[in-house]
Amino acid sequence: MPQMSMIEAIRDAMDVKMGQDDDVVVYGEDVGYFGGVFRCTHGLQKKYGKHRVFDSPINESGIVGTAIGMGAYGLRPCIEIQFADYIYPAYDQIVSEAARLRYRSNKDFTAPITIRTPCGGGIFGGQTHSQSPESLFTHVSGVKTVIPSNPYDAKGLLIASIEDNDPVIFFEPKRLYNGPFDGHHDRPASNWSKHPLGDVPEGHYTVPIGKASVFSEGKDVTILTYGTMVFVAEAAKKETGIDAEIIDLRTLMPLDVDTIVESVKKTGRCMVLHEATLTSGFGAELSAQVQERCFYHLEAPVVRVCGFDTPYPHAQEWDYFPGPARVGRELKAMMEAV
Amino acid sequence: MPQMSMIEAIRDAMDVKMGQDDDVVVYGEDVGYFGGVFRCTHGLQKKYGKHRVFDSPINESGIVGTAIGMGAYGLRPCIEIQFADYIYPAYDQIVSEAARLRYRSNKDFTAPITIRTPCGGGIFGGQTHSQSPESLFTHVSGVKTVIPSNPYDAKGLLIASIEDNDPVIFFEPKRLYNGPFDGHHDRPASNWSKHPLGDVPEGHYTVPIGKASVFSEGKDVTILTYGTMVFVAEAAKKETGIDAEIIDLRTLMPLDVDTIVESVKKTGRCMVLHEATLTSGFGAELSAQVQERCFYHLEAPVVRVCGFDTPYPHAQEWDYFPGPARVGRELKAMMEAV
Amino acid sequence: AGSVRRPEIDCDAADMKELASTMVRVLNKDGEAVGPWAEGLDDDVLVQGLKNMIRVRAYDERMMTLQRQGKTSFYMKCTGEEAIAVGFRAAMQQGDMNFPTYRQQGLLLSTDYPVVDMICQILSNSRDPLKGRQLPIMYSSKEHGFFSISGNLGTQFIQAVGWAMASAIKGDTKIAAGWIGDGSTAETDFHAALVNASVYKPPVVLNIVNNQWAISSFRGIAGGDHATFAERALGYDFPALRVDGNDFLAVYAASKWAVERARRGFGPTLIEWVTYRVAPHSTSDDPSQYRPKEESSAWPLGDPILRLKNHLISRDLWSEERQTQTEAEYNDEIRAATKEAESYGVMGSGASPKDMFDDVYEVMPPHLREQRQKLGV
Amino acid sequence: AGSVRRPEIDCDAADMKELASTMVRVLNKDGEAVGPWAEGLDDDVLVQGLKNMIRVRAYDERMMTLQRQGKTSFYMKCTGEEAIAVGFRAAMQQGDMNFPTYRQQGLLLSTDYPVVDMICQILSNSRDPLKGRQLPIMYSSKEHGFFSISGNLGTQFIQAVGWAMASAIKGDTKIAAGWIGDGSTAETDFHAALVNASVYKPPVVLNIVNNQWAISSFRGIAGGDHATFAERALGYDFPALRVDGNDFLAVYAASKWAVERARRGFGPTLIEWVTYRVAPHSTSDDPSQYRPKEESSAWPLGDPILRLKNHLISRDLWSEERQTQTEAEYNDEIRAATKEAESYGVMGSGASPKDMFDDVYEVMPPHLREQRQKLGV
Amino acid sequence: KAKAPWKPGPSGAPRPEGEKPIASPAVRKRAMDAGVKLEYVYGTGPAGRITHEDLDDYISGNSAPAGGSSR
Ligand SMILES: Cc1ncc(C[n+]2csc(CCOP(=O)(O)OP(=O)(O)O)c2C)c(N)n1
Ligand SMILES: Cc1ncc(C[n+]2csc(CCOP(=O)(O)OP(=O)(O)O)c2C)c(N)n1
Ligand SMILES: [Mg+2]
Ligand SMILES: [Mg+2]
Ligand SMILES: [Mg+2]
Repeated sequence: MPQMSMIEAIRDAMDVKMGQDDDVVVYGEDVGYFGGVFRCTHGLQKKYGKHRVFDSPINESGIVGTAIGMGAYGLRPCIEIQFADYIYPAYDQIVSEAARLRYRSNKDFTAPITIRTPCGGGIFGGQTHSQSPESLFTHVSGVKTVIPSNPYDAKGLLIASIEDNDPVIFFEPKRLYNGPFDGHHDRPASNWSKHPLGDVPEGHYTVPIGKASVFSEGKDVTILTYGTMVFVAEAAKKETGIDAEIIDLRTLMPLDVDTIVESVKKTGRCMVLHEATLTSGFGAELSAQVQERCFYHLEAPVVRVCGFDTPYPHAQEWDYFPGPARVGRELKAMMEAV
Repeated sequence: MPQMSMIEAIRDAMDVKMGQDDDVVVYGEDVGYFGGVFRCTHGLQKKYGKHRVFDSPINESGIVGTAIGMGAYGLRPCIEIQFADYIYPAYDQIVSEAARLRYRSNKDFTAPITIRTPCGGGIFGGQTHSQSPESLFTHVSGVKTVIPSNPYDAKGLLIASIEDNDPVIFFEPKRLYNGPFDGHHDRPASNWSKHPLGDVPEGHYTVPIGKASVFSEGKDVTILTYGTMVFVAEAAKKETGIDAEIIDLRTLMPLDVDTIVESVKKTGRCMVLHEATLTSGFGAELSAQVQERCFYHLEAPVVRVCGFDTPYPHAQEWDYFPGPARVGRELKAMMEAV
Repeated sequence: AGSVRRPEIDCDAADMKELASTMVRVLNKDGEAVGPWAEGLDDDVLVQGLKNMIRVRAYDERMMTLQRQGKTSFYMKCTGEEAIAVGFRAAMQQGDMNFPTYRQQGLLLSTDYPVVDMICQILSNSRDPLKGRQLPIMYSSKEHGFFSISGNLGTQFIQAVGWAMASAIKGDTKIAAGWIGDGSTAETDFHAALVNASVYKPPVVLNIVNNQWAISSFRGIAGGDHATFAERALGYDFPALRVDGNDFLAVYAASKWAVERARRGFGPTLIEWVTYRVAPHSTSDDPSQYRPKEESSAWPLGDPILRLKNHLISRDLWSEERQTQTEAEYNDEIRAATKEAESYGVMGSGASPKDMFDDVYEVMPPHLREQRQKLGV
Repeated sequence: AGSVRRPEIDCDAADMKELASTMVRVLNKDGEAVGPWAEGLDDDVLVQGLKNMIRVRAYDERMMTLQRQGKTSFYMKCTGEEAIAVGFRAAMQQGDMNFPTYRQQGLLLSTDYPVVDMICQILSNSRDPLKGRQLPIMYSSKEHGFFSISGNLGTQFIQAVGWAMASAIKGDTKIAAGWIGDGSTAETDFHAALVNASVYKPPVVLNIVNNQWAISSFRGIAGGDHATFAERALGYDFPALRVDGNDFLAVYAASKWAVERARRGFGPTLIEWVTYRVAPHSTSDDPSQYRPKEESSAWPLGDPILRLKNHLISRDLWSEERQTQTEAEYNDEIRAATKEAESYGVMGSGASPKDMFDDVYEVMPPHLREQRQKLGV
Repeated sequence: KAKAPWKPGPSGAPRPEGEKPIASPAVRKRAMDAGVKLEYVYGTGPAGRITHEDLDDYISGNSAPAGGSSR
């Protein structure tokens, strides 16, 4: 099986879908000739032509707005917002238009668009190249929110997103583009070519939207997480020796409640882990749901380990980032709770 | 003491501040000559002149963007977004600019602006005149979020917001503009002139940002709520006879954790009640915090009663709205939980 | 009237800049059709246009009555602006797509879209094609080339550009039309539309309906006092026309030009339709608070129905009797349709809470199923 | 050069439209200053301008070295564009405010802002005036008329308009200057700025630095291939100038005109500075992937430093020796400053985690205090 | 003073052998403060949940005895 980085897997997903379906078009800032600042669309314009893969003006509202129009026409745009930090100018088009279109028109019109965007920190990008705004979308009825943590899922989920008839916000944890990252920024980076999840089948396959995966089984505590933090959780598990069950949510909306509930009822403890700012982050929703659904099984409070309620600072990036040390400390503390 | 509607109290707050401080300016769509579609700025242009109270182009991003520039110059703009549903075009200016300015410039520049905007349903306004997007702001580090439920608080909080040196999003529950609303839309509307909270002192006073108020004491269950739902909670309390302690949060960010914790520790039960869409609504944050801080005092799961995860429908408005019947049902159910 | 030249259909934007500053007008003071834009206008289209305008006005009046009777919460009239939507629609073909604002009911009323359905939407009743989910007047009909109206201003101008890009990508000949009000040109998505139209040159006509007012704000608050709105296109390398929107012949002629230009692959056109909002902004509005009463009764630019009627009568294509008769016919049609529509309920009665949960997504996700079940519907 | 007229300072926008399409240039091929824009330029300003440009270039080169040495993660050069920021700053006064992009280091380097502080910001060290919170090069100095740079493109164009509105509201004579790149004119806030500038006519100069590229996208992707960016103002009733941004004399002359116009209350001006991005977009960029190498080595429009130098030498205001000496002086200055700055730490060393929690709000709210305490800092 | 394990009774659904006790955090806290291990407490609530009354019964010795004859 071919070994791919997440960048290659994402590119391959678009390649597969463009090959299968003439209605799939790909565009965004620097996406066409250059192939994207992270190279995710490299080579696609050459292969599919300038009509199907092209550069956009620096106008995020226009990127999404045109995609909605194209979707209404019958295309399936897969568009890129260069950084998730720059999705806000398009927020109105996403919230007021893409998300509402099917509902308000009683299915007369739909917006089957996929919005790819790199998220998360860990590349020393400062406040405006590091954000994780996923909870700003999970609150919006009508959009789906997906965030893969590895090449295999990335390809399968991206194909599923493009095929999905609802708008999907597809977050790509940029720290994982080239390799899994355990949160130890001071150690040598590793590479997807040496990881089993870098095995990516050729051709078409999907990973279903709305299904979490049990990344690592365990019985002491459930860690609900996604994206970059999956590997940080794994590192903390190893370092503390606490037998955590790590659930990679993969899709935040719709959420795979069954997998979560089953695990928490088994372990009786739950940590919610994400890189985004704590307050009103998606962890709040997870914590609320866990206590609603598993209340009588909880042996300790659901703990949230998250980014701090500050902008993502540049020099203090690794203080902000919830790394394995912080996660490990919290894990230990919650195991001591009785 | 003068009796004021919420509209009058809000207007009076601006009047008081404009009279005291030449740096306060007021503008927005239809705000100047006409005095606002809800008449909140009626008469201010006449009193303070076109340079301090004026009409804006229909460009929400520009309304906030110019306010940030004015704030950097040294003014204190108090601006209006005609409906909270139309704040999204300004979302980037709020999130990326107003919220970050003090931090990223190490206090060299600040954005002491107040953004007033009517929120909530109950006026048969359909999907785009009914939204409650507060949790999209509580996730944003650097802005404060305020939402009064009555004329007294509205005036005191608006004055405090204008005086605050940080950007404040000031939500005005439009269903309460003219009178308290218990959620029974089929009964005659009542009027602030007959309500003690319609007693509004003349001149300057503030209600502190960051302090909740215990709207109604009780010992069986704590209801955390704000805005329109305060009176719905009160109605459900009366109708069920359940001795609920109703906390009007008034400020969502920063949150008055102490008042919440004290109450929940006393009652052992907690309902979170808001009109906004459930998933990733501010109720998620409240629920998460309550179980983090009061876990061992909880006799039953924290329950969220919220708007459904759909757009705000027009004809089904009163099915969507979490009225006293639904709140009452949930209250009874949670009192039965053991 | 008649003084503005009519450029070739493939004229370079750079070679017709003055058309953004002048005004295309066909009917002169005596109701005669003059000048280059008067050529090649089909008489049948003009007569049908008059009828459609009469129909629109009958509809507006009737819906106002419904609102006054408390049978709907909300309505918005287009009085005085009828020529624009009706005339533009006459230049379009089946398959083309409009991205309208709330004041373009004329687009739909110029087609065979069932007027009963329109009224049912306004009444949010059991036959409302949008199941009560949308504010009255926010129609949607893909089949009739009428994109779902949004409550958010400006957003759809760029969507029209995207739809047209899609048509071009697929090698299709369908065109899109974007619609926006003078006040809403200030919205940032107006710029998104112009930039993308400039870069990709898709087959789209971008219509600005300049009715001088945006609720209480005069056009100057959108920057349209000394510059024209059509001039906004000058920096974007595609042509603009400025047209008397109360002159049906001018509307139809300019629409034909721009639609044909788009369809033949010569790219976008921006059109500023100069008109006047005679009615209040909506049934929630009271213009006496912000504009002199005389202004609207003076009816700047004249009543488009009267102007077309006089022209057609002067050419013996119409008569006072046909006018009276047509008005009566449409009044009857709309009255009957209203009666039928009311039989399915008024003011939201008949809308089902169950419908509230459908179509948020294509397939209802578990959390919505759970919420619906809990509500017991 | 010299062929474009210089309108009166209060010229009506409508009467100078062609200046949006032509190009103001003062230096001819022989390095002589010609035409109406050449008049009244102070020789001292020109000499100081040359020095400042040399300083900027020395700074850029040195910072690139720092980045290559791994002492900072990121840098952005303005090579070839030095004349614009330096020339514009020369026309401003103390108290005026710039809302710059990341390629306007020349604005700050033309003032007495301590260069050591600039470098400390780039190194995110213990003396970083922004406490390590911002990406390198995102300086801020209120005192020096340099608004905090944002990573989000376009947002500050409208803020500049707001600042200028405030100045007008207070009856002040200070002016604001907005800055934006050619690619970023596509952002919707560009339109917000133009609309608000049009409506309120505040004292602001809106600068578009058209360096032909936006990362990998040629200006055409922003709609600037057939129309000029200056022409964007034509629909907004305020004047635009299009200027050779590599001609320091033209830059200074045009800046003076627009700044004076604003200060005297005649309202905003849009200026398109035509230049060329010689350098890669940033240290994270590799332009060989998207543009021919020859293009940048051909240095379209010429090296602004060389052009000004030759002009000054031809007028005996400068010499090759002074050039060499000045280059050496600034290299020394910057080298020494760098050395000092490095002594406070490199690549974020010296930044304190405690500073992460401060200044999110004026007063730290309880939840942040709690978070900080939990982190133990 | 540990008591013998509980045995399912008629009022609560059976809690399988070896599965963790279920109880509200408030009950857990009381049990903890009283030094009672919930594993040994019989639950009469929904799905065998341990209620405050169950805990009272356990502490006062009224609950099902070891070996579990009927209550
Ligand atoms: C984004 C947004 N902002 C504000 C409003 C409120 N609003 C509704 S209509 C209107 C005026 C629009 O004026 P114009 O564009 O001239 O259209 P007209 O009503 O004259 O047809 C306003 C401000 C809105 N619907 N959406
Ligand atoms: C809102 C937003 N979208 C995208 C980006 C990513 N980005 C940074 S610089 C840049 C190119 C800007 O080009 P231009 O405006 O021409 O300025 P130049 O770099 O040429 O000076 C892009 C796309 C951003 N910073 N902000
Ligand atoms: Mg304030
Ligand atoms: Mg209008
Ligand atoms: Mg550029």
